[in-house]
Amino acid sequence: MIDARLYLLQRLTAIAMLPLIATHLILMIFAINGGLTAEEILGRTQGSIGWALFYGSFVLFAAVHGAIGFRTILYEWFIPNSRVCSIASIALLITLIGLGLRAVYAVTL
Amino acid sequence: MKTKAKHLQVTIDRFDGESHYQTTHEVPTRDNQTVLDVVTWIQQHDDPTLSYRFACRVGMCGSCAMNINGEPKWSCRTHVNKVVDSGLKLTISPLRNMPILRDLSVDMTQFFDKWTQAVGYFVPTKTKDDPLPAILPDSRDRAKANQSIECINCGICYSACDVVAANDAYLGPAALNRAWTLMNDERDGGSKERLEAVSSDAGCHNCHSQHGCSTYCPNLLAPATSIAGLKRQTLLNVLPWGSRDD
Amino acid sequence: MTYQTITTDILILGSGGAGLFAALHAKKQNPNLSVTIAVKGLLGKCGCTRMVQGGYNVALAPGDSVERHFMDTIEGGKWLPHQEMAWTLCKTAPERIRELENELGCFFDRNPDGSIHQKAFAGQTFDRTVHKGDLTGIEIIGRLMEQVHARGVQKLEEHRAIELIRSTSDGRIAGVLMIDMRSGEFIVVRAKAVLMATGGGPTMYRYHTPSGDKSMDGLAMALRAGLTLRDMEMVQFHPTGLLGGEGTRMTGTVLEEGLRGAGGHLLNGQKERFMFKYDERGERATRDIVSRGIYEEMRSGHASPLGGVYISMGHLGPETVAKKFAGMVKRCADCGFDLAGGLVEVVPTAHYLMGGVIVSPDTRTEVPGLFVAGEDAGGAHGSNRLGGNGVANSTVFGGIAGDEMAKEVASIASHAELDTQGIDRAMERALYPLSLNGGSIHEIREDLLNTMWEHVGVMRTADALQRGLTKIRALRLELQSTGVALKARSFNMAWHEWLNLESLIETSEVICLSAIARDNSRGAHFREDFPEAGDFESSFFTTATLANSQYDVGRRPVEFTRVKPGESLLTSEELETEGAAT
Amino acid sequence: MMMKHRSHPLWKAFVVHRISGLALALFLPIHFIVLGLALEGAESLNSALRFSELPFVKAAEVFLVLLLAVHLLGGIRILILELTQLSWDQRALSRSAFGLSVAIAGIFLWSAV
Ligand SMILES: Cc1cc2nc3c(=O)[nH]c(=O)nc-3n(C[C@H](O)[C@H](O)[C@H](O)COP(=O)(O)OP(=O)(O)OC[C@H]3O[C@@H](n4cnc5c(N)ncnc54)[C@H](O)[C@@H]3O)c2cc1C
Ligand code: HEM
Ligand code: SF4
Ligand code: F3S
Ligand code: FES
Repeated sequence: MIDARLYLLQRLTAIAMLPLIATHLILMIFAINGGLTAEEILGRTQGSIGWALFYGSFVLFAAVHGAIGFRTILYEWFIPNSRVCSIASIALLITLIGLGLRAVYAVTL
Repeated sequence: MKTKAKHLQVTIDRFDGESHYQTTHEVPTRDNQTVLDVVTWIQQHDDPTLSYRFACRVGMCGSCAMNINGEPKWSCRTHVNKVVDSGLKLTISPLRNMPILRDLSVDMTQFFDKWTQAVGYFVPTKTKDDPLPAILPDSRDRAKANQSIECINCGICYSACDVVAANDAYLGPAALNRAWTLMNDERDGGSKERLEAVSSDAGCHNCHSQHGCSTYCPNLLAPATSIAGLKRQTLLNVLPWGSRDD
Repeated sequence: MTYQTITTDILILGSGGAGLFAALHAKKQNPNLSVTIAVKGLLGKCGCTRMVQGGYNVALAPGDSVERHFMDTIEGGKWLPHQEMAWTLCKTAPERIRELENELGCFFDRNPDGSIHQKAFAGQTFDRTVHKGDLTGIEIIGRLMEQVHARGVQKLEEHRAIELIRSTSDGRIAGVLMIDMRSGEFIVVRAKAVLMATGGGPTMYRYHTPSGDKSMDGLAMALRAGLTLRDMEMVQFHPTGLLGGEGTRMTGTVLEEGLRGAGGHLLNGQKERFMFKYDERGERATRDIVSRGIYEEMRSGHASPLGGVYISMGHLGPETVAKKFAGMVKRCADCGFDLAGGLVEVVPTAHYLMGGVIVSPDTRTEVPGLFVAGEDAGGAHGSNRLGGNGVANSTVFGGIAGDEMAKEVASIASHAELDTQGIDRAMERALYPLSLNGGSIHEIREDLLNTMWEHVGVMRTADALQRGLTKIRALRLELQSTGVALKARSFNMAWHEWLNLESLIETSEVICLSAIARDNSRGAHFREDFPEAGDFESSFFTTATLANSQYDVGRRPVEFTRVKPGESLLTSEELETEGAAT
Repeated sequence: MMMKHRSHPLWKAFVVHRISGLALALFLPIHFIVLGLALEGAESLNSALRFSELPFVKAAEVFLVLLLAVHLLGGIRILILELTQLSWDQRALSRSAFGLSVAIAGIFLWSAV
């Protein structure tokens, strides 16, 4: 099912996400203190190229990482057919990238 | 003594070539009694149609493994006292992940085919005309290879692994463990083919570190650790700056 | 009756050290040959080679020599070994070890300086036993097996050979009849050359070490095919088999020799040490002497509760023992015994059959095209096998057989004609128990095992042997009138148990007759009524053949082709240095 | 069939890692849609965020943080096994990873109310 290349990609994206998610988690804990408003979120992020890159790369990594993982799970637990699984995971990949980049665009630009 | 003889309540998952069913048996207990002794007693005294496999009876040949109360174990070295509770109940079924031939005998063909597929055999760099190589017993590679070497091909790890269950092609812990042993063997010349084999889409990267293999290996080997080693080695092989894992 | 036919160039029976080595050598000589291995269990997962613990004797270290190994073998065998066989064994062993290590990847233990480690094994003048921890056999068979799997050898697993089929015209081997134990169907494998390497296996004793698949089928087939066996009275007992009581397959399995070597004590039922009564070396005396010592204690009413003696290691410090003999201690613990600190009951246990088919040193037999190697072949060990000479024997001669068979089939244009009547008779014989009403085969087995143990065991007398013989013959009749209740042929363990017993009874009779024929005591064979070894110069070995449903037992003089009793191949200086490797 | 071969801690750790990863992968699109609402102006994002003030949505969020933490820390455990030569006890690691994740989710809960 998984070969060295896909594996490498999945592990690399996991490593790349480590600081991103850690930051995100911490941010959420502090930002959420007392509730979130759109203004707060947008005030922090809008117009910042830094945050655009931060969340943009996060989206790409998460999409690739998640899609590969999804493909494996689909194969092992639901449909043991690599073609079907690949197609489904590519669909997930595209959805995640599409919606994700749109969200990044929305909150940062 | 005789009047109050205790009996084990044994349930066995059976397969007669066509249908699956269960049989139950009452087996007299003895002080010294392994699960292999229990199935032997049943076959000899209660139900001659029962089929099982053994050879060495001391944990060396790896032919007698079966699921005992749901866990894969070697039957010849599993004392009944260690697996039954006060209810004296014992459930026995064949190993998982291998086609059942009859009752407790499974077909290990694929298991060994994968062994070969993983290049789980030595590729020589010397011949019998060369002197025996001097190898320091404490050298790093030697010690590492030694850790994973004492495998009896019993298939217990293979049977404990849910990835094998889910993915027919997966080479499985035993073959990969052997591949890793050979990767650390400085005398071997097959690492290129072997790395390729274990990097394929049937290879080591399918392992999700479930650790069923290391949990159940009767020889206390750790295939999970070996497979992790292979994963590292294959990455170093793919990465431009990588070479040898040390 | 029908059978399926398979055709191959070379057929090998058995997948121990001999069988697997033969396959690899034959394939190496000519990769295009079709080589088939038929085996009673799974390939490489049955037989005794896998169970080798001690290791492999080979003269490698400075100070040791082929001559020294040879002299130890001859003297250990009390001048009975076939000297050319023994010489071939000792001379080829170094090459085999290099092959195992360099070509097949065996991972033998090393000394701190990187050279190969060789340990001491009783009865030898030099530390020459190569090993991998105490699991040498697993290492050897594991490596051989994976090579065989990788080399395109045809496999017939769970196929039991039941008859050697010779051509009616020229007596050449034509093939082997076997039962596919899974389907229960008959199969004839036609071959231009056949190697029989089914590993003997004296499992007809109440206490025995060999694997459960071994039941002397090979030697029983050899007798029926008209071959001559030798040294059949020579059954080696290992002094310390585990005693677990009735009804457990643990009983009889080996507790390793090293325990005694390391200073383990043997205690009788009164918990007293006794071995010094029998030998000044105490527990460290050779296998035969310790076995007899234990037997004597048991017989004179000093037995432990289960009827043996105790081995005690605790005085060496339980932690030390647990560390030094980790495998053994774990094995005992798994089965409920505390070897490191407690007392474990032991008993002498039938371990190895020195006797076997008469072959030449190139493994050929009287039947053209039929080769025999490993424990099935007699001669190399004479009256006693040195610890560590067993795997050496099976791998050395297995390899030779592979080479010889590859050469042989190159010159053979077509397969020999099958003796179809012979096949029919053999199938009829095999099916016979299924035609009778079912009875208790199990009891017959128990009877046989007890008879052999009591009358043809560690210590023998003419009377006891005679009683044993009568009993064995009665058991043969009893077996012939006891059938197998389960009639379905597929996966019928009861049927195969019957067939096992048949082979065991036939060969037991031969062992008994040969023991009667030897009126002296040599090595493993001890006659209380003839305790002396007899004159070495006029040493003879016993022979046995089957003719007209009768066993003919005879004697032939040993030929001292390399060294005569009283002489040695070693110089007097060499003789003085009892050697240890570094 | 008896499934006792799955009763050891590292098998459970595997399932937890898998379920958390899967849940994250399936939740992410929703998360992105919510954030994408910013495109329609701060108001609609606000209304979505107000929705997230509901207690059960809050609970779900805490759960998500738990998932993220579990997956992250479990992932680190796996990366340690696979990419390093540290032979740390995997059972102990997985126990600590789980404990730490619960703590993180707790802190998040505490800061959210
Ligand atoms: C517990 C134990 C420990 C030992 N330790 C040592 C040691 O330390 N050093 C040493 O040198 N020797 C040792 N020996 C002896 C050594 O194992 C044997 O001498 C040697 O391995 C025999 O090899 P083989 O190839 O002839 O037979 P085996 O390895 O016994 O193989 C025989 C094969 O023939 C098959 N077979 C049997 N009947 C049939 C049939 N009818 N049809 C088809 N196949 C059949 C069997 O299934 C098996 O595969 C030990 C033996 C035992 C039992
Ligand atoms: C830094 C953060 C993360 C790390 C360290 C991480 C690590 C890992 C690792 C090591 C695996 C492989 C597990 C295996 O093969 O057994 C994995 C699998 C997976 N991850 Fe992540 N991951 C992270 C974030 C994410 C995110 C954000 C998602 C959601 C999209 C995700 C979804 C998945 C999925 C679906 C799998 C497959 C699980 C399986 O096959 O069992 N991961 N992760
Ligand atoms: S690794 Fe362990 S469990 Fe797996 S086959 Fe080898 S001995 Fe058996
Ligand atoms: S059980 Fe299977 S998933 Fe990996 S760690 Fe062992 S091979
Ligand atoms: S019978 Fe050989 S391992 Fe159990």
